[in-house]
Amino acid sequence: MSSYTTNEMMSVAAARRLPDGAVCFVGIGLPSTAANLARLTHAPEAVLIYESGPIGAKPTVLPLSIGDGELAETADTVVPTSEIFRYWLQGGRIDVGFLGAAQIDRHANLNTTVIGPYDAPKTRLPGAGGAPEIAGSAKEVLIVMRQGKRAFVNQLDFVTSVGHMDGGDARARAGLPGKGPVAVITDLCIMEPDPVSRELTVVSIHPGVTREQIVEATGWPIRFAAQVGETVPPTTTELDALRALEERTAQAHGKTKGGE
Amino acid sequence: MSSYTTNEMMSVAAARRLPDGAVCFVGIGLPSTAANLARLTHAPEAVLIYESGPIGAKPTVLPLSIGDGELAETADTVVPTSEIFRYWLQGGRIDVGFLGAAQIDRHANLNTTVIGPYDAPKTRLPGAGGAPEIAGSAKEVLIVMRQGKRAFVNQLDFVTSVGHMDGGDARARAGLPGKGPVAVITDLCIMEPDPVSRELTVVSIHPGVTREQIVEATGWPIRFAAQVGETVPPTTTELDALRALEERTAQAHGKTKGGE
Amino acid sequence: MAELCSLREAVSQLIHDGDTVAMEGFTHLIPHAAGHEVIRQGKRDLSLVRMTPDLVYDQLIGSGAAKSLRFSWGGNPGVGSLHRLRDAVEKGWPHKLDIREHSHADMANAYVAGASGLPFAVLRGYTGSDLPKHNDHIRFIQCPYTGETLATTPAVRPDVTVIHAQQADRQGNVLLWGILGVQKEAALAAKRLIVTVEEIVDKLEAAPNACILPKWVISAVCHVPGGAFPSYAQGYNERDNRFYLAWDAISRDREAFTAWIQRHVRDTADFAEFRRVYAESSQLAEAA
Amino acid sequence: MAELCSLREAVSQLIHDGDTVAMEGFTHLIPHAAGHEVIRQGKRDLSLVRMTPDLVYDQLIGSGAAKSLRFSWGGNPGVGSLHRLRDAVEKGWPHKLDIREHSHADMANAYVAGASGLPFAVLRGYTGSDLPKHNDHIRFIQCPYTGETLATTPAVRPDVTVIHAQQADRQGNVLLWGILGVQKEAALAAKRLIVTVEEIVDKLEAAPNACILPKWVISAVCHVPGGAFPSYAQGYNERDNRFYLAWDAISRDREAFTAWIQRHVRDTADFAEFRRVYAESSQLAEAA
Repeated sequence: MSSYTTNEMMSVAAARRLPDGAVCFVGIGLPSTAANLARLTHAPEAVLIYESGPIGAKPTVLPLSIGDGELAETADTVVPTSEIFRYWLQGGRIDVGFLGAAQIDRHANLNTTVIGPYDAPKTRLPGAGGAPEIAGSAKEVLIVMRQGKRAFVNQLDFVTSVGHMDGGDARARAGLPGKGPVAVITDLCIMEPDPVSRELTVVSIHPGVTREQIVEATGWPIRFAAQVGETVPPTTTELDALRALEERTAQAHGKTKGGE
Repeated sequence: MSSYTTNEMMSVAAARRLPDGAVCFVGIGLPSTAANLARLTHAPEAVLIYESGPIGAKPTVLPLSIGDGELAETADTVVPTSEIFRYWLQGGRIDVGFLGAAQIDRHANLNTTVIGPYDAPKTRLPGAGGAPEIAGSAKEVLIVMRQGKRAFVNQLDFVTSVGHMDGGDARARAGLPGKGPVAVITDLCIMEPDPVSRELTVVSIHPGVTREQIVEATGWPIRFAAQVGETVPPTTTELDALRALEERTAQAHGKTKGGE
Repeated sequence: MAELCSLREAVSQLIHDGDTVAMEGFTHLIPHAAGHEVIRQGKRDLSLVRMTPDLVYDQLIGSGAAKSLRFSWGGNPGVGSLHRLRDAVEKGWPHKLDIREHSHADMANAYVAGASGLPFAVLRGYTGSDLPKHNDHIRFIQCPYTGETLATTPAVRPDVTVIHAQQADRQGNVLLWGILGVQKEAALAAKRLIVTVEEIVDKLEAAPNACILPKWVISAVCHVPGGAFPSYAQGYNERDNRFYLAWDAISRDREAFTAWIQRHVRDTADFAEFRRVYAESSQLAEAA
Repeated sequence: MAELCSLREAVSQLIHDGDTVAMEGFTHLIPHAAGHEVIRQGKRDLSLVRMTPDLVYDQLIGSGAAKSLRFSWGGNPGVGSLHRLRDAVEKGWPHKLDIREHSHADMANAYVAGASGLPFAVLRGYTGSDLPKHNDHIRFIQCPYTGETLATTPAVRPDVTVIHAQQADRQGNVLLWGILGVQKEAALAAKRLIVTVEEIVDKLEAAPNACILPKWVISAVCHVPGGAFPSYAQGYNERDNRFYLAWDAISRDREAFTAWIQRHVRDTADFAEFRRVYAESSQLAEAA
């Protein structure tokens, strides 16, 4: 029996990837949890930017929406949303874009638009939001999402935001300014793009998870790195910070957690 | 003997053309004097916008520069200069652009760039500033300048900002959004563009000025309207307001008046 | 020039069937009261625009007021899907909804272009995305200096923009603060502008460089305290997160939705009555 | 990340011969102290950019620091001509100055494009003007939707931008207010950013939505009280209009100008010493 949940492992592992002092464009939901956990643990100087306008937000509870008052009140300043996308993201000021998605493929391309055909959708998802340009312009991208066959698919129904396109140097050839996804953190493992093919490759497996579980939860024949490590389990400090954050959040918002 | 100067007549006549409630983009110098005189007399609801950023400036003394603190302190708000040109001028929010110039031609095109050839100038003037786009985008344009042969020329050395281009419907054909210059107010008279040819035509002569003086002070064969009126001399109210304004300004700034 | 009037008058006189309408608000200051009044007055065939259509657009769409939607993210923030939007897109209920889908960066730039009197905006966007394949309004041009390929999008120029703000003075000048979203741009891009406000004050105590909309860009100012509910107005009230959760259940079912709109919007005289009726029904629901 | 250091260090380490440099300020908050330090350190071949080159650029040009100038209005505000700029353009003294002339609307958009990471800006401008005939950087494109012709201009992307602001906190976050000009855009368009400030405070007491430049976009913050003199810093000091008038006489004559620069700038250690020397010489001038 582990003393933490797989979701907790995921949030902690994702948080660890945010360097202290990094300027981070934060998506709502799991990315926001991870980015704030990082800020409350090893990365107190991380600068969190939300697309609604807050720059340098330091929320004490997780925002339920991308425009919670808490974000504005704790920020260094709040600028118009148009400025966020123009001067700060497109202007090349973002070190890390922190994203989630409904679907991902082996090259870390993302779908948040539609399941099924676009014109006759099986499920209509919320849509692009800020993701296409975060994926393009942030210096690098971190992705956090739960792993499963419906999410980690062989073929995306729709490419909303690019990862490494069809792999190799496709991204650079397309003239995209940022490096693209550098890691995908799930509830089972951590993947990184292969340095040459840019195909996602498992580099670290969370404690207690088997290779078979990862294979089973992936819609393509997932590759494992030559050296696969075991993810360091959450430390007490990390776990305490995460649980305190989620408890404060639950008290502030009622039963719900920060969502999409 | 008149009890007012020709410059005072000019400022008063120019001020009268600004309708109450009009949103006015104000050039520094003579236009600023006229616009503020209007605001202090018949047009208390005129909204003065300066290119440095103040919207709704209500200075008690004339600004010496386009960015005097007085403008910011008395404004409804102050926005970035980039916003002034983008959202307010180009966005079509300006009723009246109030301009001066070094040279003007018969179609009210303006030169503020250079006397002589551009690459070997006889006199280098300050340049375009906001004028080309004010002349293009303001719903209408008022021009105020002292009349003389070196200023009212047959051929501009350089077209900085358009009036009615080469006349007729040239402006509309060029796709310019605004109506262009609707009046030129000088120290001698008031001119308006002919409704068809758009050539400047004297419509009102200031008291005590002769047609010969106007002809002599114009570098092209100036036309007079079929009905030429006499400009109403400055009223006591107008003159008192103008003199009080200039006295307050002189006290605040020393000997100098608001310049270019 | 801003006229202080009731929201009923403003919507009646300024929003016409077939108009392009933007009701903006980025989680903060969402003009819910105005959205309800549009439903109450039975406006039809609206071309809706909004970066983040949320509950109020779900209500407009479910009520049959919308012909089309230009947007970049349509969800119930913090909860999940917009069921009325999905039902319209997936099943064409209550009728077909034409959607034109962009990204946030695109929409933000499109509002900036609208406010700037330009017909289009240029952005670094969409490379590798499928969105341009399904939206022929997203196009590409070459930079005349570097030859780089950049995306373009048509400016948003609404017939009417509606926003909610914290304060207006008695002349109709409006002040807003906190999360500003794209409201200023949406306001200045529009032909007509309706602003609902929390409070009318004698004088706006605005900081230098505050976000002010002068009275002469506003068509109507309407005093509607709490008019952003269940969204919030910083300094005045808080977001009602329970409403967003409750909406998920209400909006999942066509009949439940229709009954809710009838009782809470169509059968109420104004937003104040809606708030009373909603308070009663939600107390009953909690007691049950 | 902002380093708090002396202006001498900042100019020495961050401005190199041959750099493209923008020192912005729209009458308000003009970074005169930084301009003097550039002259004092004998920087050469600078490509200067500024909407409204005024006295400080006149001094830089007359001192031979500038190779070229991109601008939209070059004058002594409220007084008349910039004689050093004119002498450089008309007579090539102290050497030829390449000028690239735009309009204010163009330059403002060019800074916005620079801050936005775009290679060019689009504007409704220049129709019928002779400026594009003498500046091949001004070009025209067709709107991909309406076919309208619109002007374009290359983005401004300075190697270094220098601005003066009211306050910084001890971490190096900067706050400015009042007339903002294009300073924020110029700051964010630059590769390196130097900010001189009136005051260093423990905590910025900024209004919501105030104009703040966070420390991580700034290369160096230098405490230079009165560093905008003879321009002004709202809330701290007033514009010295007499200096602008006096400059007209000083700058008309090459020898008078050169002697003035030698005595007031090259022979002084820093801006504080310049202020003392200038106060003495202007008292003598008034007494004479």
